[in-house]
Amino acid sequence: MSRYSFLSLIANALNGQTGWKPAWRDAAPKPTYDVIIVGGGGHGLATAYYLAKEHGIRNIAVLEKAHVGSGNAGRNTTIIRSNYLLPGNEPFYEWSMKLWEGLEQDLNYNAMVSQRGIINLFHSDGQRDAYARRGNAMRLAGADSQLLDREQVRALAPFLDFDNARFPIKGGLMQARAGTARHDAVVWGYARAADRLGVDIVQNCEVTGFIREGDAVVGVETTRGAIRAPKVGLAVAGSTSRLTRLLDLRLPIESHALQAFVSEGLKPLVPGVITFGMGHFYVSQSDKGGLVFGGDIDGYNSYAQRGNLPVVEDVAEGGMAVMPLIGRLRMLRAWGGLVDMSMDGSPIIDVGPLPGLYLNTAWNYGGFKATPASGWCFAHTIAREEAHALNAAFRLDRFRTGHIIDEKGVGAQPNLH
Amino acid sequence: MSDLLEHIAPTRLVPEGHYGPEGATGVSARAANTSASPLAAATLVARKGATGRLIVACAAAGLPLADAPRSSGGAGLEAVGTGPGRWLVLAEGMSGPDLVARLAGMAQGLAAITDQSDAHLILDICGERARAALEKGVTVDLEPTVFRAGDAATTVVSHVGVTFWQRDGATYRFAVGRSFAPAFLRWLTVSAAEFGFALAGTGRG
Amino acid sequence: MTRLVDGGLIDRSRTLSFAFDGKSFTGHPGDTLASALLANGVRLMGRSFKYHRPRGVVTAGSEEPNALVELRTGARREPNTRATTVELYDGLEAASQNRWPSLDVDVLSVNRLVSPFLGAGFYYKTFMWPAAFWEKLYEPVIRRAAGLGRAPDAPDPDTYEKATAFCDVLVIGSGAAGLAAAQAAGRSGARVILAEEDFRLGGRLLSERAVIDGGSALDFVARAEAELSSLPNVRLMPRTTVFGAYDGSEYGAVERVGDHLPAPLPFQPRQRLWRIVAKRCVLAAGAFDRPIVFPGNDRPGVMSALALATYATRYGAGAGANAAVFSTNDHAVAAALDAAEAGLKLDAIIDVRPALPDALAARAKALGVRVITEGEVVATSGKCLTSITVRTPRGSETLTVEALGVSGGATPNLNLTCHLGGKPVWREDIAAFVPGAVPPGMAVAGAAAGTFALADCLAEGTRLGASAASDAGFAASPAPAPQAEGSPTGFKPFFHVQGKGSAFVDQQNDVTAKDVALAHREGFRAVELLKRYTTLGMATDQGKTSNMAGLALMAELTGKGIPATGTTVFRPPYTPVALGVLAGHHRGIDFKPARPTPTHEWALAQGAVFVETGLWMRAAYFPKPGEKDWLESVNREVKATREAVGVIDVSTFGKIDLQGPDVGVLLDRVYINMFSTLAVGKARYGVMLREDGLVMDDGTTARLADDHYVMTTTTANAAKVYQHLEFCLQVLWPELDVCLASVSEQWAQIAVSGPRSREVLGKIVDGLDVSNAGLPFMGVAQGSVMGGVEARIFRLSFSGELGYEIAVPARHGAALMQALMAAGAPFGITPYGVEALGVMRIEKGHVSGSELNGQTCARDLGLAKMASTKKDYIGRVMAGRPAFADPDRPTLVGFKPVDRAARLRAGAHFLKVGAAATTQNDEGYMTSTAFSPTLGHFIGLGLLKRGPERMGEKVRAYDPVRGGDMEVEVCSPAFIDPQGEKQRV
Amino acid sequence: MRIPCPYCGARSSHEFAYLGDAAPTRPDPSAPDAAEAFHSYVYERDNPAGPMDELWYHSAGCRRWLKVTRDTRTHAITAVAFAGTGEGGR
Repeated sequence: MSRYSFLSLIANALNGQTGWKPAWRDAAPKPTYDVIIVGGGGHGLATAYYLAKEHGIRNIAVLEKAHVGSGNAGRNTTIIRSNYLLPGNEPFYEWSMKLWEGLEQDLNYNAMVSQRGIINLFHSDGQRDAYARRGNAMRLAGADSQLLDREQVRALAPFLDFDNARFPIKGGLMQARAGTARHDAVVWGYARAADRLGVDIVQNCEVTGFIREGDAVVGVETTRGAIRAPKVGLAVAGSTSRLTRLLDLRLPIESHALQAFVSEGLKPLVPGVITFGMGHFYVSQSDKGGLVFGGDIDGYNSYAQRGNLPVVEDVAEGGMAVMPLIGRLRMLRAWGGLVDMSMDGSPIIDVGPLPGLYLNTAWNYGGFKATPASGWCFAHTIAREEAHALNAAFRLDRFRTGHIIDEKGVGAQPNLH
Repeated sequence: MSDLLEHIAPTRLVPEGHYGPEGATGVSARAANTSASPLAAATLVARKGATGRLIVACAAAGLPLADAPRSSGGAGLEAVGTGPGRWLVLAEGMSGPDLVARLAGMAQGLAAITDQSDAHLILDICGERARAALEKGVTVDLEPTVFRAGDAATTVVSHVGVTFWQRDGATYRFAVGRSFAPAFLRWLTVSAAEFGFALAGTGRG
Repeated sequence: MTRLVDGGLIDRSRTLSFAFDGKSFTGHPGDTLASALLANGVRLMGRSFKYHRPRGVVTAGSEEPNALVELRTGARREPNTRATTVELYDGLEAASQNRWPSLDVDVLSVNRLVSPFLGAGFYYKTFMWPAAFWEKLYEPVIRRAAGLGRAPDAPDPDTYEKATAFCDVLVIGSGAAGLAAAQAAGRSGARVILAEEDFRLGGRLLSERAVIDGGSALDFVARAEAELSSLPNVRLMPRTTVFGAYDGSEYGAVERVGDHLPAPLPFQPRQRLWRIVAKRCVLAAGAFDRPIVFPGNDRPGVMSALALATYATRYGAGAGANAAVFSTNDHAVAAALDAAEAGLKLDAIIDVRPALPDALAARAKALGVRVITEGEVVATSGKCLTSITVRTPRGSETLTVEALGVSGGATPNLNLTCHLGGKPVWREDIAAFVPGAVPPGMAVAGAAAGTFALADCLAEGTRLGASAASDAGFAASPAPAPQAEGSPTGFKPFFHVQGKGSAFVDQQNDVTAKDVALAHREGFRAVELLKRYTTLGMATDQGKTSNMAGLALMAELTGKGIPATGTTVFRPPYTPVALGVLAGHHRGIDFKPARPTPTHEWALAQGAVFVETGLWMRAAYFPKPGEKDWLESVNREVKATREAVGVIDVSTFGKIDLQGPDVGVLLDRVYINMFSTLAVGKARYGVMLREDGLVMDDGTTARLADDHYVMTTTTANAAKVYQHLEFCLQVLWPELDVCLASVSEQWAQIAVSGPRSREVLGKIVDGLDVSNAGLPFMGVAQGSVMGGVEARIFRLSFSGELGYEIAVPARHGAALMQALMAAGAPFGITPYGVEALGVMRIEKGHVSGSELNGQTCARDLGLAKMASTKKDYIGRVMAGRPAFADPDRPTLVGFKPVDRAARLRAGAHFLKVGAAATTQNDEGYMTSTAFSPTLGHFIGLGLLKRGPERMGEKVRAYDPVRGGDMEVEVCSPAFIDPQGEKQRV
Repeated sequence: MRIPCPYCGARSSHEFAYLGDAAPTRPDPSAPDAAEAFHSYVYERDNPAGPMDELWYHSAGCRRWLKVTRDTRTHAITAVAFAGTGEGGR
């Protein structure tokens, strides 16, 4: 399979685009692999890619129930950022940011990483100090952050409501390196790159059970037959509990619906990403011109991949409160993701809890930005049988020991994170 | 936001007056517990397992209670069900402590009674278009065949928690938390203005 | 001008003026912007997204992908508005979009010259060399070229409302099936809402020459409308689009109240959001005319055949001086002939089938319309259409026409049936997807269900309307359905003309048949991948005009057939919805309620500066003339309080009344310390945990009587704590006999603090003993003040000074404040705000919201010693986890700047002096800071690793985001009066 | 989504606060295995795809905690009762 290059582009322009081959093979499953990754979303494909690239393990199957990227990888608001607060999180997300920054060259695929910045607005002295705490924590981890005052925010986003607001804007925490990436392209880029390294991407292959030897997991039953491997990694987001149930495991996660929205296409309006500090609203603008926005999760357990009207209204109210010129712009599409909310709002990347099993879950509503580092760390964890320092805090037993990573401080209630 | 409210501070009650097109008054509202005419209020909460006995005791004392979202009157009191074994009781021409004492006499130790005479703005809303205005915020079915005289609801209207009940065919009485009353009146004013809205009892602007 | 001589549902007696791209035109009431433009001979209405190709209107409905305009100007500019749904009004101004410098001459149309490069997925393969160029050069250029219309320049000046309606039967769509359903349900007495997207009821009946019950279709519509209007149980809602079906039989709809006017009427909103709760729903949303993909199919002048007919019959507008129709089905042929009868110059019908039914052939002949059978349009020409090339087995020919109506058959409009996860199913006999599983309570009638013949639509509507009413509990009398003559419904499945040249599948997004082939070639074959890779179906029409053809083309390529290839799932909204209407009243200052304290007006009169505290508005400080900044005011307030006496409204605290024999037991279980042993007439500070062992809230709780306590919570957690207590009482321990009542609104509470506070209090109480013996520290007195106002007096202190909190019924709050001010005047009593309150509590080392942030346990805050070991309480077990006892956990201490002139800032992180600034070396952070006028320098509270062991140590307070980096000294968090003597005097 | 409150009648879900799975019950804090039992109670969830008993609090209505049986795949509600007592009132 050829690399994408000037030459290949010109050649195909001249031949009516007839020279392209499938971006990745539609592989049929083999009976055994060295590693099985369940889940053909961004995290699963990235894991396979880094296992192959960084750890030399190439006999890998990525098993996907439908087609690649058919879950949350294609149902998010495409934001990438590393503006986390707690020491368990921030170095991991900053590593993800660094991987994003080199992703296109690494994958030979344009994932449209666009570092146009994120601004978290604050509206009180207390919020300012909390964001200062966060901004300083980011600097400690080597990330960039700036605390903007009201006038600096106004210079960047003059369309915000500075005059008639219920909660006046006092400033914002900005991460200039944050931004967005084209979510589907991330999936396709990893799929294509993993495929080039020999990874089998098996689509329309649903895992229906696990093959056990004693305690150990040694393979999976699928709709396309049994597949064995000494290592089985799960990267299936909101479907995690459905699989771990087959192993009699109860995890500290709940599946919830998260809605997101896009407006009709517009000429450039919003620079980067803006989040409202007193309501549930954040917004960016896609390369195609649509305002991509979202808010809070619907707030109850759900596997339905859809939400309800009160949350739509809540998001619109937040939007109108902070950006009242959007009143006549229209919401074009809404979608619902099936997110794996955890009890402390932070992820799990860990060995176990059974021999041969590896967990990558609990991404809450923030899995997209984590995609590269999640894959990178999960690959390390699978290959070396132990967590990398970057994901050392994301262990499953933290709930037992009390080393919880609760950015919001709301406690063991997933719908509040 | 609306031009109607532009010059009214969001922390103040919308002043009494006429809002909307001249000449029309499709909706009227009047604050019922003004400083001039106080209205005592108290919550009556049945003690554990005592709801049935409390209802019997109060009925015997002249106040029928329904363990349902209904209002009922008797002995000069007006009781509204707000939850299982819970009522909001109103009394005209009585002080809060007097009402509490009165209810304590009736309840005979079967209930906790708490003075709430200062906790609410009590607002009577009526008029030919009252329902049309209210449906812009009330998410309970107000159709007269469904929500009948005496029916009550505790719900949220335009982000404000309220208890309201239909006193008779024409009037809805709303109890709105004191600090939320300005926000409630702002919503009501913009919602009723298209029909012509007469507001009374909230003081001059 | 292509206005037809007569006819149409327009009021020719009145003329409306409007402007498009600055040019003036006229139309009539009843016109849409699109029909008026066509009637004025304007065919070029827009430019496509990617190649900026010239485009004309292709539909007459809300599914329009091409004729998008910027409607109105300035703050009311509405980008991407479909000209097909805009009712014409006098003075309307619209502009084309996504073109420069003009619609006619668009520089970016050069994009189509490089279109060989710009195939589907082109972006993903390029712009990577050199790496830095993507963001600096390529992306900004792409962004500027992309997008459609421009957002308005200013906040939306119009208002919006949100309303809720309830009904037994919601009928969506008012065509033949919808009207029949509404009649049947309405006659039963059921509450019916009939929602119609258009500004007129009737649907397709407004455009067709059908005979119903022996009269014209228009007569039927008029009679039905009259009857429904007369029924008190029926609500007709024209200009109302049901955009979403949600759980619990809730439907979202938008009523366009004022969009047909230059501006909304006074006191009326622009639009109104309806949440419609319907026991049953009959969806009668009709069908879309299915496009055929053929080379040159995007030229202005090429449109849906039914749209072509609608413009002629309903609007009296010719889409061109002459027209032809390219069809696969009887319905389109009949509609075209209707248009010809209405005066459209219809030159030819080109049908892919070998013959038309006799009746249609005869009508065509009578109207002088040429019929070309087995014909396919294989090419078009002209910037706006001038001619088409037709291929038949008998040869090719070119026809000179200005308009071409195209119909590939009907695609049922089943969008809403999918919103709760239902998947459409393929019906081979009509070659269309029809509703599969539908939302609970919904039935689908008419063309939306794949029922196309008029008589069948009427019958089905009647039947489903009646059964919906009867399911909702109403006896629907079995009235006969309206009768209509049979209409031919013959068709041939046909999606795609093979041929050279760009054949567009998604017109707005410029996705061609070649792009679909490329997606197939590269493996993007699943429908969802096809969509995402090519952007097919992602335009503002949400795929209504493109999905079916795209699917058919992919099915051709895979050879799997359409049902096996799949369908895309429709999600809300059915058509795009303005964000303003979804927000309604809640914007600007009305975004959330603003809660005033009982003394708000008084504070305002004192010149207070207010601050948002959650929903509350609280006085932050009370500036005096001559004070140069807030700090000077706050310093004065603190000093006055510490040296004499100050007052503050603390009514915002949550207050909960607890009565019953088991209150003490409950409190022992929710607080870490004991309350059952609290004496009557005493108050105690308590800390409550979440079950995970972290601190949830704190506050004082007083015992008023043996079985009566009153609890205070923090302002922020008032509702949360009440909910928590109800959880304890209803779920955890339902055996406990405790009654709760929130009294937060009932009581105004004012704190009076400072060494002179007792003297001030003494002047307003009605004979209460407030001496140190009569009302000791943490004592509670009940009585009256100000000559008969009921009061509760708590001797508490947040400031550390001698202090009291006086609670009176809320209506007396302002009077109490005034009485205190008057009584305190001789002592220089000073009102203070939350800023000074914050300073004083930091001086005392009391924790507050910045420390109670949900991430701290009692031990972190130095409160562990309060925890009782004699009982269980919520959070006790989990607080025993190893991490909570880790001596390295950051723990509360105080801080002073080593350079006493330096300013401390909350949010700074602590590092050992000399340690590198890394996450590994992070030792905690500053939670709260204040300038202490008492000490004359800044002070801070913070959480520091092993803090209490490090008294006197200097650490680095690292605050790069504010340019701060200084040494601070660790000290006790109690900066003043550490033994708490002042509050006990 | 509308929740049929046994006291108030059917109301929009936005009047309610959600807690989650109603199955876990607070363990005996004095039991020898209390630490492990509380870990399970506070953190571990079945998270079923299908019918689930869950706790909702009618915060804007009657302030009762409800046990709602709801299918997490379809959001269909099949049963509602007051939590705790199982009976109709206090």
